[in-house]
Amino acid sequence: MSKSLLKINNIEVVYNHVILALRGVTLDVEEGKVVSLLGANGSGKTTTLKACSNLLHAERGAITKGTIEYQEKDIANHGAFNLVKDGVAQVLEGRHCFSHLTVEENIMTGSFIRENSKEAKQDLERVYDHFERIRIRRKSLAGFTSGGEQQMIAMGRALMSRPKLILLDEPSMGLAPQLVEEIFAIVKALNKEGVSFLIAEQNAMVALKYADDGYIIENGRVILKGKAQDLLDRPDVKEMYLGVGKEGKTSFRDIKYYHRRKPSFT
Amino acid sequence: MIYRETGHFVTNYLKDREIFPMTFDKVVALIGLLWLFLWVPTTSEYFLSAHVIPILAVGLATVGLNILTGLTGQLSLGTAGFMCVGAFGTYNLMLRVPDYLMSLPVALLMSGIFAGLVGVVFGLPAIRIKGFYLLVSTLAAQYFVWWFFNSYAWFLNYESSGVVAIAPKFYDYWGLGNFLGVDMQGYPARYLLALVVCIGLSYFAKNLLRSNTGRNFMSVRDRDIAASVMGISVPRAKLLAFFISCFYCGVAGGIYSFLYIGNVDLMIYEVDRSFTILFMLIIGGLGSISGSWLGAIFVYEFPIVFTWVGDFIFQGAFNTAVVENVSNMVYGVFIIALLIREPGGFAALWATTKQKLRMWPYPH
Amino acid sequence: MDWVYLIEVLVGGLLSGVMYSLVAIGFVLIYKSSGIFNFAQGTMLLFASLTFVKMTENGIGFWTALFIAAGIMVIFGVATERFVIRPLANQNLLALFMATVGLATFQEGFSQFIWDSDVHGLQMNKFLDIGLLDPNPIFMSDHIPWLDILIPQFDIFASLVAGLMIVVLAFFFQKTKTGLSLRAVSDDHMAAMAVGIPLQTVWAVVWAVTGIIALVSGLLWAERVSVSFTLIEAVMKALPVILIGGLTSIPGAIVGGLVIGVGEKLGEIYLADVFGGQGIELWFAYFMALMFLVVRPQGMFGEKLIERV
Amino acid sequence: MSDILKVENVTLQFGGVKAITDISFNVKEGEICAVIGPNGAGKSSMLNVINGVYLPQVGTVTYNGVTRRTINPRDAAIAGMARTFQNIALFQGMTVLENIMTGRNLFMKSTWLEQGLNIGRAREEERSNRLAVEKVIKFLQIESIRKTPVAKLPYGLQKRVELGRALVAEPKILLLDEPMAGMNLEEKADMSCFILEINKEQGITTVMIEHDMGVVMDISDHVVVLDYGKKIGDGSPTEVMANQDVIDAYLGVSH
Amino acid sequence: MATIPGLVLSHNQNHPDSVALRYKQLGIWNSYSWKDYLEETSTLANAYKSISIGKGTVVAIYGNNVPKLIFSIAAIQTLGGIVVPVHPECTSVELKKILSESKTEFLISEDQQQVDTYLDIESDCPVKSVIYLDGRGMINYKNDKLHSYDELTAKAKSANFEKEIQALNENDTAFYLFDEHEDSIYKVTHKAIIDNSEKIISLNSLTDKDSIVSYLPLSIPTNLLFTYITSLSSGMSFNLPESNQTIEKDLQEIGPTILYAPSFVFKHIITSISYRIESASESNYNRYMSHYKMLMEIYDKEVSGTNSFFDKIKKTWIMLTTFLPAKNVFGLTKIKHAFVSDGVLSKVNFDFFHAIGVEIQHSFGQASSCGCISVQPDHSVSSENVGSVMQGSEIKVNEKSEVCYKSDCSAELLSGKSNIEDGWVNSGYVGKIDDATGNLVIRGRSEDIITLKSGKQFSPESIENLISCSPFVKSSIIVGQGQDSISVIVVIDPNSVNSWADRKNIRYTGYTELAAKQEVKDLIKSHITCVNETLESELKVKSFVVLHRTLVMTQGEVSKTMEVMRKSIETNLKDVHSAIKENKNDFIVNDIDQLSYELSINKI
Repeated sequence: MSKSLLKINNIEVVYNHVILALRGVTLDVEEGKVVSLLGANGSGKTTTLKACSNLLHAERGAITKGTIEYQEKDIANHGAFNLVKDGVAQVLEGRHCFSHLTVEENIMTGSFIRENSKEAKQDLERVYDHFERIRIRRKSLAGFTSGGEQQMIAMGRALMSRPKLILLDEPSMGLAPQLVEEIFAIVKALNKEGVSFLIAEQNAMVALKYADDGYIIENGRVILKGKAQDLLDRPDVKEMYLGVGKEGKTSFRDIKYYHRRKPSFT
Repeated sequence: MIYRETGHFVTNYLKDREIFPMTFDKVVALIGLLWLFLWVPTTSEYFLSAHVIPILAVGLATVGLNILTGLTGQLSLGTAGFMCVGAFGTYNLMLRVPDYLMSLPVALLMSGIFAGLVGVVFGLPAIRIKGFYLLVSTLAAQYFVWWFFNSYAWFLNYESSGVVAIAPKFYDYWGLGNFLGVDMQGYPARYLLALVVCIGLSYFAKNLLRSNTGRNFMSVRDRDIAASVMGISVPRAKLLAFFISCFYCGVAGGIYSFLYIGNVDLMIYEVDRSFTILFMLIIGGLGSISGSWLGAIFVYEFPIVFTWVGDFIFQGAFNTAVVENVSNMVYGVFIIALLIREPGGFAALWATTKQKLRMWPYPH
Repeated sequence: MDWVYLIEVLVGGLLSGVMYSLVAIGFVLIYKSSGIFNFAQGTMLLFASLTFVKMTENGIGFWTALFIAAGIMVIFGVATERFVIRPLANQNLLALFMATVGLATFQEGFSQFIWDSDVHGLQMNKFLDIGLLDPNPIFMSDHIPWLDILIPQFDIFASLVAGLMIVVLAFFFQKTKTGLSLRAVSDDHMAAMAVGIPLQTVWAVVWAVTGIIALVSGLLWAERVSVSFTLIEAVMKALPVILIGGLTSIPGAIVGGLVIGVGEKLGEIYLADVFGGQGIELWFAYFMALMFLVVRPQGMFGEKLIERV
Repeated sequence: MSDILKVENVTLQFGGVKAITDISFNVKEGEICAVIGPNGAGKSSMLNVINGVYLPQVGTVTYNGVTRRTINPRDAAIAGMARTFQNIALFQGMTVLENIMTGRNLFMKSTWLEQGLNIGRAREEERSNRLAVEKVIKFLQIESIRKTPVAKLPYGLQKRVELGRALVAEPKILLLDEPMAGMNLEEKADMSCFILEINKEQGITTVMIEHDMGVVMDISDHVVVLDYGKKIGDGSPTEVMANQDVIDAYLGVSH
Repeated sequence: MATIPGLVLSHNQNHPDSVALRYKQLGIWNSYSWKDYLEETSTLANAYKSISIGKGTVVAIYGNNVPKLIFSIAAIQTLGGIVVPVHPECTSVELKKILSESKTEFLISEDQQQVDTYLDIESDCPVKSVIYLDGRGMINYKNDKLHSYDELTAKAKSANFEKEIQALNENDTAFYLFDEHEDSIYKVTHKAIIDNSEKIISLNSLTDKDSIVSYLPLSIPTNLLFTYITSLSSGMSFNLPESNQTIEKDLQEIGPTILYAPSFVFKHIITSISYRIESASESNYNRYMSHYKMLMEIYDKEVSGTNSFFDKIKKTWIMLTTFLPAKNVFGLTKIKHAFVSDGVLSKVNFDFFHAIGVEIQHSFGQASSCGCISVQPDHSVSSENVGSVMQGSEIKVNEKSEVCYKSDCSAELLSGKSNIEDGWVNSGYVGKIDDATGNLVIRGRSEDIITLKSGKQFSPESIENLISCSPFVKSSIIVGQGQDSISVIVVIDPNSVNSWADRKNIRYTGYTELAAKQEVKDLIKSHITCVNETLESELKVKSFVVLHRTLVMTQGEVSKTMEVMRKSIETNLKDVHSAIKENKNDFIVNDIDQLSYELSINKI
């Protein structure tokens, strides 16, 4: 078993002192692995990632129980800045590019924590090598780039801090199916270079295809974990997350409205 | 835990939207209401005049501001200006309309309507301008109104000192005082008038809040585009909010000048007062009528109690300026602390407490 | 209409507009970086200049006093970030606004508590031997024969200081790493944090810088009006300026200040009679801003909001 | 069946950037029309043009036989258009019940004075409209959360509440902006059921933006494909799936 | 006249305006007075008459408790028809059995779910007509037999059926009741079931001022007796919740004075209390726990009559600050009688409910005894027995220690092997009669009796009850047939164990991993060890398995009242059973979801 990079122990997260977003999430990312975290919107994927990268408090959230360890150090109150320094970079859901900065300035903000500016130049080249699409747009304002390009900018920006672990939130969101494949291919390539990934995704099919391990989260609780391939093979996962029923795919037209109605007290 | 909800069920939709759905609450509210009237003989004129009546006045203005800012989301710093319109309106109505046609309660309501109309004029830009930018409009109202009454001496009946005392005959109420044998200029009578107006208007505001108008206001506050897509006329909602809110402020101004101070003085309607009332609103909690009253009581009483306690402890070892400065400091820190702890103000604190008691002893 | 007189009015307006701009810049910096509408700007002016004046009154030299006052303002800014802004981060805008009003109340009490509530005069020419601080105005006709107008020397001085400050700020924010991070922060807080920009540090820097701006503008204002409670009202003067300029734009704050400055002067001369009353400057700036915003609701340089739904 | 909605040559720009270029399509009365395409293709903008949130520079929208270039959102609502939003636009400060009640605002005729005094017509309207709202609540099976503030609800339920708010206005046409985005399969299944029922049993024409091709194929009668603000496909689901342009621009080879 | 329509008629004469039925719909509680009740049933009867439902016609009422179905019962019986209540969640196999055996001619179903289940088996047991209340989702259904209720009743006019009702014979069959455990159907006459309810009413002095909430389907025989029939006999209000998701809230709103529930509902309350308090803040948790301890100590003293005045004050204080609010949260404030029908609550839970003033009364009965043969009186303090036999009945224990009874309120089997031996009805349960008190003690079902290798016989249910009393255990299954010792399969309760694990800061993902945690096993182990102390040496549990999932109703692993169904469990989880038999330590289960799980057997 390879070394554990990130270890989330049973965390509970509450927003605004009231809204319970996570009620017990436990998760491991081993070094050099791609881990997918699957679930619907609002199930707690983003919250889990933000808890890891110490961005929760910016949304008035707080970890009320449990711990998060990165390289065997408790990082629950480490500060986002120090985390980036230690090699955890997050790519936010919806990319969050600095729209008034140019593409290159955007990527350079990722090197903020670095002292050596020469290295930063080299890294910039490396980023462009991975994301050829954005090299040609380096001088344009990030606000005017397309969704796929923004995703690449955001990922490139994260790469600039030379991270060991990238927390990637919903990379496929709103992208055409073929662009999604392209993004994930880059993830795989980066992974070969030794970067570990924790990816939050709704698109279970793609996410599991490219991942080593998978976790399924529902209502703020991890309900299933396993090797990605095992999860893909599980009939219940197939039915619930991949939309493939026992007798092939079930048509949405044939679904009955009462199918989820629960009998009393169960 | 005092909530005994078991066995409380509603059998029609109107019961479901009652202000006090529980019988227990109804009884408490009723007793409270009666006490507000029956308590008068047991208190002193001083207490009524220095504490209760001014709180009623500023509280009413807070409720008014709540309709505009809390409910409709239109930030306003013109409250004192609109109160000023109310005060001057009342004065001029009483002064210039023949006595047999005019009486203080009528003048209060009519000047409220004046203030409302002024509010609508200054609310017009709100159709285009949003958020902090709207401060410009309400502050313009504040300064313009103030300047206007300052510049045109007619409104002050050419009183050179800038302050006019209110003639005793204004408290005549068509001779009601003589008829009942009560001194209508006395503070108990003033208190009762203010109280009736405040209760009535609070009830009106509460009704608005839980009706279609209130929901329209809130939808404009929360998501104006969605509101317009639902078919709500956003400009109309905003202007209506300005009218109602400024109506309240106008009445409050009338009460402040006529029932509390006893003269019409421009100096008390400066922009500082707008801030004070905004404080009352924020501390009380946006969107809650009872919160507005709590906020008004707190903000009004805080410096008084602070000074009183300071005097009591230090026996006047410090001069008033020092006490006032320290009071300001403590007050500022308190506000920041409250906003950090509970940005929803007293109303939110009360709501969480109530919810906790309801589920007691369980957390949820 | 005498066009020379008009020029005099215009120049006078521009120069006094600079004073508004100065206060407005502090406002904009904070709003841009953290979305906070900082009402405490006025009391910061009071606190800074009062601190300075009390020190000079107690015999501390000009530069030393200036340096210490700046230091105190930096500490004050950092403390504000730590104890007020940070715990309130991402709270709704109104709550943040009210917190700064609370901060203003505190500061008002605090500065008058540790110093005093008296009115102090500030005469900088006692300390600085610069010709421009001469209270006498310049007769422009001495230099340009056909331009027969009067310009207060101090206003020129103030403009120069303001210009200098703007240049320094522009350099600071455009060319330094901190500047890049500030721009990143003002674009997107969350993303800035995610790439490791220490948000709190940036905020602290902004509040500290604002403190220094408050000191400089406080001294300039104080020179004109005196150091007293009335300084707080500078904030009410700056309000229409930033709203015209468009909350997030420093150029907007500058241009807005000039526009208001000129407009006010013109209004005073040409409109006061129409309204038959004195003191229309009380509300005239607001009316100008209002008219302007009705046409362009996002302010002069503010970004047009396309609401994504 | 006749066309209830005709979009003709609509072009929409934001400060020089073209969001929609010369798009035309028709929606037949009683059908479910799906609009698909990658993010930034102009789908939401299209809906916004239809119900007047955005004003197009060129082109007309014919709804119910009336042709205009621009319409005010409120007039659109009065004419029977209701919609939901991509990023839930519920009124966060209100409960589920209040949110859905706002959908009935066009049915409330009493004045604010009556409402403030809580008399007569105002009371009766609160009662009768609540009844209409309750029927929708029952339809969407959200009885257990009617008094919950919407901000506290999970995402899937918020989407459902938003649908309820649109539905309670008794619209002729329902514009749904990504009603199933970010839902798990169960939630999608629920939502598909509701949409189908609304369409088939209540006969409300539905225009829906959706990403999930599975859902689109299964429940829609008609698909319009947009890419970079242009229409690249229009037809029945099977036709569109076979369209080479659509495959190249959107679906890719892997699907 | 003791017929069900007759009762409606007499209530209409005695107190026409008092509330007969209250139901929550569209957010508010609506009610029917007895007058309305009669009106509704008469109109309905007229409608049903038009589709030729008449004397002896068998009509299935298939759905949750909604007013239209409730009225249908009396309406059909007015016409002399026989009603078969069917559980809304029943499987198609069950439905087929019920419909074919009872020769049902009409099916009145609630909505699409029921219609779909029927359509699955239509070819096997066709009925004449299916009437559905809610046509939602069925717009495209093309089946001539399907008729909407509204369509049927639209034309129906009210008619006076007084004569017909009075002409009804009380000895006619009113219901066909399906017994899930026995898989057989019983004929129940009007007289039998009404008399039985009268006994309960007089024994507990229930009046028409009481109210009861019926949240379980009437297809459960005990539920039918305790809620529907009892409310009809006594004239109390019969309250129906809005939906299955809102039961707890609706229960609180109504605040009933009578509660009927199978034991699993009380267990649910206990679990609910447990997981709620587990997630409370530390100080609240500790205070609650200490109050709980004090309460139970005082209760023990109360039972033995040694409570001092000080204890009374203390109890008042504890009740005021903790348990009265707690009762309010669960809507139990006004409960005077709480009947438990199947099995008994464990002592701990029984005592707890009594201590907070919810008077639990155990009862015993099945379809064959019209729902009840014995019931505990008010203020009973023993958790073990199910009370003494009701008036007019006799009870004995035969040589196989099976409980047999004679009753004037018993039901006949519709078909199949008779369960009557020498005039005594065999209940199919083993038990004993306490000599001292004459109370009946039920051990369990006779077919479940386990014989150990040593020849020792015992009923697993009594031990299962003890083990399941922990809030952390959802259910348990004793295994031991032909073995040296007893083992138990434990199903942990997800909610309370989750809260507990969160409190203890235990890492886990999902139910399966939680169930496999050593800490959870230790928790269960300590609980079983406690239970063992109360058991005789041969019956001590020697090993246990924590199951990797919960039991599923749709797979028939638990009954509609959440009792374990051994046969299906044995087939579905045969790997677990064989592993226990073979005394393995770790083993693999190939489960019905086609996945395999590793489980282990833990020794005690």
